[in-house]
Amino acid sequence: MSFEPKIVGFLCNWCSYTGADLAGTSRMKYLPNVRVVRIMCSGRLDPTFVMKAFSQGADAVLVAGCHPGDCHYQNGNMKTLRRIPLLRRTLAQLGIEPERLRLEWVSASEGERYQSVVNEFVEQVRKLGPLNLELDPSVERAAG
Amino acid sequence: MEVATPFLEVAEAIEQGGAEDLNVCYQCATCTGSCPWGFVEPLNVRRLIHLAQLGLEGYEGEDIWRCTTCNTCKIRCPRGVGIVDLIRSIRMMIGETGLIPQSLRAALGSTKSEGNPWSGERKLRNKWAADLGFTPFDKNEHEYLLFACCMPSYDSRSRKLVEAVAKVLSAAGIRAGVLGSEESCCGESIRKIGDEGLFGNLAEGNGKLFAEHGVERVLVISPHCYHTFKNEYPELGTSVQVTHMTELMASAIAAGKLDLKKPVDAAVTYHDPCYLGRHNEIYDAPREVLRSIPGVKFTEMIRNRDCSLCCGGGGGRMWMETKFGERFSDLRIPEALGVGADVLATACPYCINMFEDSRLNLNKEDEIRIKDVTELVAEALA
Amino acid sequence: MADEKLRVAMFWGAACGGCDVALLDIHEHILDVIEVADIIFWPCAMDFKFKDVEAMPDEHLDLTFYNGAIRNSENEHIAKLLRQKSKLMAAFGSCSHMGGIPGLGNFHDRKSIFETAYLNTKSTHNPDKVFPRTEFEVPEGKLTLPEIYDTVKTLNQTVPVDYFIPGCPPNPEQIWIVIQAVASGKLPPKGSTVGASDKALCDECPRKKTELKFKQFKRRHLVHPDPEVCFMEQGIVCLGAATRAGCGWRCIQSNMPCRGCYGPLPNARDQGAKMLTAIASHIDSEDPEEVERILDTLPDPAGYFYRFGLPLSLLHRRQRRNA
Amino acid sequence: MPKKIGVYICHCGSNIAGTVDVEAVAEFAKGLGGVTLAKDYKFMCSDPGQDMLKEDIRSSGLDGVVIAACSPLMHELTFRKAALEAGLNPFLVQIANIREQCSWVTEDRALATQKAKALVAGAVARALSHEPLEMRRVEVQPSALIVGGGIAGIQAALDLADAGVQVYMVEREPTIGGHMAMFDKTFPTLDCSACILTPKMTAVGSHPNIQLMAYSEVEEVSGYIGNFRVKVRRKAAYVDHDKCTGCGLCMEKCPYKVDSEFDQGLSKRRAIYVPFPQAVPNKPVIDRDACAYFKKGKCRVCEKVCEPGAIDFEQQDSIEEIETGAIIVSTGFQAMDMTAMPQLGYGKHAEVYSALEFERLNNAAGPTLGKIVTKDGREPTSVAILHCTGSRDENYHRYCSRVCCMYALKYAHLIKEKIPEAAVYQFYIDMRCFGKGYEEFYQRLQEEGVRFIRGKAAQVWSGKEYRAIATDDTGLEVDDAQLVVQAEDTLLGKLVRVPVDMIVLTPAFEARDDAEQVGKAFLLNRGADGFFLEQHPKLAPVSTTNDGVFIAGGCQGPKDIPDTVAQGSAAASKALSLITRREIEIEANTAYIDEELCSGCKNCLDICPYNAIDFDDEKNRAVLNEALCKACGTCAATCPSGAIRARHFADDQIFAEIEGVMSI
Repeated sequence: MSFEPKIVGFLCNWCSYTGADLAGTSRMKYLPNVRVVRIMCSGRLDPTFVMKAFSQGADAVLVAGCHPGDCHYQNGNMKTLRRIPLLRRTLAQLGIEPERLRLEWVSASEGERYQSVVNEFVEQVRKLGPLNLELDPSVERAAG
Repeated sequence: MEVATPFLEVAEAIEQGGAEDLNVCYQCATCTGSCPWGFVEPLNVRRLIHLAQLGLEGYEGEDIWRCTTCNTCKIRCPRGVGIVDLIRSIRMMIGETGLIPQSLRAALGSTKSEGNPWSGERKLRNKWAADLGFTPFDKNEHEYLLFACCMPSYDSRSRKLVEAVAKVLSAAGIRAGVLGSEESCCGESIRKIGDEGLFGNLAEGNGKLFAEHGVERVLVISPHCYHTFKNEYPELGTSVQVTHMTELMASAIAAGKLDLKKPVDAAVTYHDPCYLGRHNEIYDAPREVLRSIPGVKFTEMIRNRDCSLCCGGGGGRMWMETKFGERFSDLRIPEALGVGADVLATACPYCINMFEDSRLNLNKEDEIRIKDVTELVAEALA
Repeated sequence: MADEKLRVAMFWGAACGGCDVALLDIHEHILDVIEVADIIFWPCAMDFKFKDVEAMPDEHLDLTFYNGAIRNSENEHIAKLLRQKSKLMAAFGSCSHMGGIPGLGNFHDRKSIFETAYLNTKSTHNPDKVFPRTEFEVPEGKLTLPEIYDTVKTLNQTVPVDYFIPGCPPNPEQIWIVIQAVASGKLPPKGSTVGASDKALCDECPRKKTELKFKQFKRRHLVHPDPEVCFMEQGIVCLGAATRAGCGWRCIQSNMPCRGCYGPLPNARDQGAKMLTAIASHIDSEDPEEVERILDTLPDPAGYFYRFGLPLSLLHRRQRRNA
Repeated sequence: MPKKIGVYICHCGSNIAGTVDVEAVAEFAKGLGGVTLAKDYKFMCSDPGQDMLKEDIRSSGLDGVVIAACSPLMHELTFRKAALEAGLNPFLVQIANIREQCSWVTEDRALATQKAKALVAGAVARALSHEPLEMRRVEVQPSALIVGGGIAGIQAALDLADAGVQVYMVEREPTIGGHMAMFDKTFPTLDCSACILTPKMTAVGSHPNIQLMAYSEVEEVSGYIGNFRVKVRRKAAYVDHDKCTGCGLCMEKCPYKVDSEFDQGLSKRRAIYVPFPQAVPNKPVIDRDACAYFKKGKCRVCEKVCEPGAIDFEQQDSIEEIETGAIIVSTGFQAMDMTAMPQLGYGKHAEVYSALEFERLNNAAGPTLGKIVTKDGREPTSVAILHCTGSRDENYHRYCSRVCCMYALKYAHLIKEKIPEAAVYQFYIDMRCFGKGYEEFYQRLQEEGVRFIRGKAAQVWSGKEYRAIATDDTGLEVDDAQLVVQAEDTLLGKLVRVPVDMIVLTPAFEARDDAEQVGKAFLLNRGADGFFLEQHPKLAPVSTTNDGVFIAGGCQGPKDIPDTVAQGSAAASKALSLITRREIEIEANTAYIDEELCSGCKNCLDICPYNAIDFDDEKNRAVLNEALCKACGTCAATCPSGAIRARHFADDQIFAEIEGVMSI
């Protein structure tokens, strides 16, 4: 059986989540590997969430927000635009290929784009292979 | 009236042959109305598309072979249908049944055996290069590989063009090398004729050659080579940076590397080759070059830039006989004369060939000269 | 009366010894400690044997201060043993709290560390490529060494910990406060962090802050920072905003930026990620290419963000899948 | 006490159940920690579905609910309301979107079911970490701002003002009226545009409840639903409109002329001008770029002739601040620039007109006083009207501009009415006459003798050009003044060339060039076509994702006058329904700064796009102004110490959801 990546998707409520909904109302088919966590703005994307998703076994993380200039909250997406590159650099040092974290701009009217972003990303991650996180689950314990 | 029944298997085969967007055509007929055949023997492009949508026959006649792939219909199509790809796909299907016009069969045969559609011997390919001082391509020495089209090897008019190229490159201090006779036709027209297999072989062979020699940047004189290297070879795994001679000259002039001192006193008009203009949107570079030649009085023809009239030589038409009076190049000469030009400049060996023929046929040898932009630049070099 | 005195242990795992020194840095208060507590086990300061501990009944010790990370099998064995023998277990210092400096080993693994230490450093002469082994036969018998692990763990990742005392090392004043609390029985609920503030270091830092914008990052050793102005505003990465206060801002006073030894704040699961976001959010550009150029001036970001806390972080270590 | 979560898997008829094994998902949910009951049901949003939910909340004492159904953007409010009615805090409801993002987009039943389970697990984990939140109540300012004074804005303004609402109307141009003021007749009834529009314009100008701010632009918008604060730039007119009597003497005497924008450049206006005689307000403004005094420092003729002394060259732009409860954006559209299609010869041949030019040419108050004549004064004997120029075209605009077919018919009628012997050709692809009385109008024009050629016009040449290039001999003779249109008549399968004296193009309706900027100011999303995006294409056509801001008319997409007016009224009614509530509830998921944890690091200060975070220097703490917070959560994602909590999207809640969705 081919490797089915598990991907966590953080979608902003106003553009990307709505765009993903539009893909649905338009009955566009795409691969089911992305599990979406809705956030109000891509600016809400705390890098901790990405670390958390990887630590829970995600093979990749998709972050999608409004196009630059179209942010429902004026410029929240610009904060994400700045955070993702540093996060990717940090992840690379932690042995996680930067390609496993993808930032895309998907507007509310781009159902088709969401479809192709998901399909492409899943295939890309499939090529990268499973992350096989090296993490002893027994060590996760409340820490001070 | 005939009775027709749709035959969707055929429609699907055409779609799969490269006309994926066939079905979005809404039959507005912008294509028919834009087709250069309009002033000769109108070609009903719209009808061809609709026949294809329903998989109906109707391609037995000559119509499907008349298209010059000039791309006018394609760039105006409101639904963005890849009409040229559609024509190619239909031709491919017909080709499989062997119903290719005789003259094209000769071109394909020659290309298969000798690597060029001109029935010329392979060993003669690029023989001109040494005479003009070009050395075999060496990636450490040369900035560009000069890929000069098949024509200069087998056609005396085109030979003059490469002489001009040699002069201009040397004046600009640009180092270009050539490949030998193992190089083959770029295959652009072959693909348009519908021989996808042969095209694939040519592209693969040239691609391998490029790779072996470490070619990264290719300089071309033919817009047809330009088009296929830039837009079709990458799909087949060969990615090189392609520069057309007019682009190279425009930037060399802008950088002050070409000293155009000698006036060329002529009223010049410029014919946009389809594959440089409409297919690749290079409209300004050749005009910038012409405007910087001292003495040149530049005028536009009525049909210019993306409205330019095709010379009639694309899409395999180079090797097909077109009746006298039906040749687009025959229409173009009077148009150039009509705007007072005594030089019709262009930037494509096919166009030059077509126009030179028309000039003779129309008995206009004394009234107009046909020049490649490069040749005019060479003239202006002291 | 001896029986009423607290029975206390102090042990060092993968540590530098600084924590043990810090305990002594409470100076004359050590005498007060003796008043209320018997130090039953403190290998750094007094002579004890593991077997003495093994012989104790369970929960014989009232409190164990464990400093140092879990780096090898001995660290782990003693941690488990002491846990069994102690009523309360406190992680003492950054290493046991979150991995500390030994935790940087999680950017590597045993093999690469050994190769660096025993083979590749310029000062090493080891033509026979001899590496430490857990067992070695000599005529006198079998010699053993603890097994070094690939991954460094925190104490809490090894045994349940009741209290966390952060710091590299913990501030002696804070240590004294903790000891007083233990002595008086006024300890907060188990699981708490003690001897540190719930606010970030900025709360105590007196430097001036006006506006934060990064056009370029600067490395501390290449500049002379203005001692009055926030390091971050001078382009120097300072982890103070993502790090608990309680250290007495010793580094800041020496004109050195905070490096994060007091660990994450109560609501921050991953100290490095939190610092990352605060820094990145203030990069002064909205052009992706310029952002990359600015980030080029910040070498080794993970090293900054996880200098002390990689084992405690969400990802624990560098993933070696593609190593 | 452990939480009790109820999980409901909606079939949505076959929309979900057709692809997702809903029973299996319900069974799976039963096994999740914290889940007290899990059910699947045909239609959760139906009354019986909601009743079941309410009953369960009451009888089982649920303290959290997960509805696995359609998108939360669809029915989250429905289920929150139901929960509230059953006594459960609405924020304890979590939606798992297993329709739009699962059943509708996944073909394989097993994979869809698997994904649905993951999403439900995420929702359950999240519901377990939810905390009750209180909705905030805010007062609504009893006023409305209307941006753009075309027919949409005019209609909305009058509806609202008649209902007693204080209306502010901001119009960029010196007059209201918009595009409709340029038209002569309106299809299909052919009533005179000015006759039906002018009274409404006057009513706006004189209504006691409307403050008209013409020659003004919105500079900045802040605040939130019910309480917007808007800065309006009143552009300097260099005429004191309080003193001006509107006598018009200044315009008569002004010696400088420039092209009239209103007449599409077909006539001239003065440097001091009103765009057209029925303008509202009917007070002139000075065009700085055309005025000799501003350019060269000399002239001041207008000042000399103005008896009331209203001319004021020293006037400056001023900023006025408005507080308003609702905003209606009705900024209109623009017509595409036809020089983009060089094959049609617009801008090159004098007798190729854009639609708006033809409207003016044909208008009784226009440059030719309604005479349809060529630029050199001839009455055309033949006119071609080319449809779909720039519309339905991948190269320009994919959409249909919706009105061109109809006004093209109207033009044909007007030409026939004025020049009965003229031949009128319509080059069309499809005739789209969908409105009331439209198809009948089409038939009427056929009866009037208009010729329909089914084929898009591909090329236009001047007679001179044609003679130079037409090398075939079709017997067609054209003179210099004529134009030739070439198209295929697809019904004949023949190429046709038609010589005409005049050509009218139908430029696509476009989003205005400044739509991006306006969208940003009012926080409106735009569709792929560039027009402002409504909240829902069917059920919320004038609402937007920015609560309290509504859209109407051409700024939302191409539409005709009846639809535009209907939207104007619809937007007014939405605004009115908001304003008359006087007080509204707004989302409670704002950020919260824990003073006990904030260290005063100041990282959050410049992060908030709404300046909702202030700094208390005395306490050395960041302080949140909840009224300004719009809950984006960007501050929480920036705070390095975790002191800012994004309510309802807090770290622990998102963590729980991540753990949930990754659990299988």
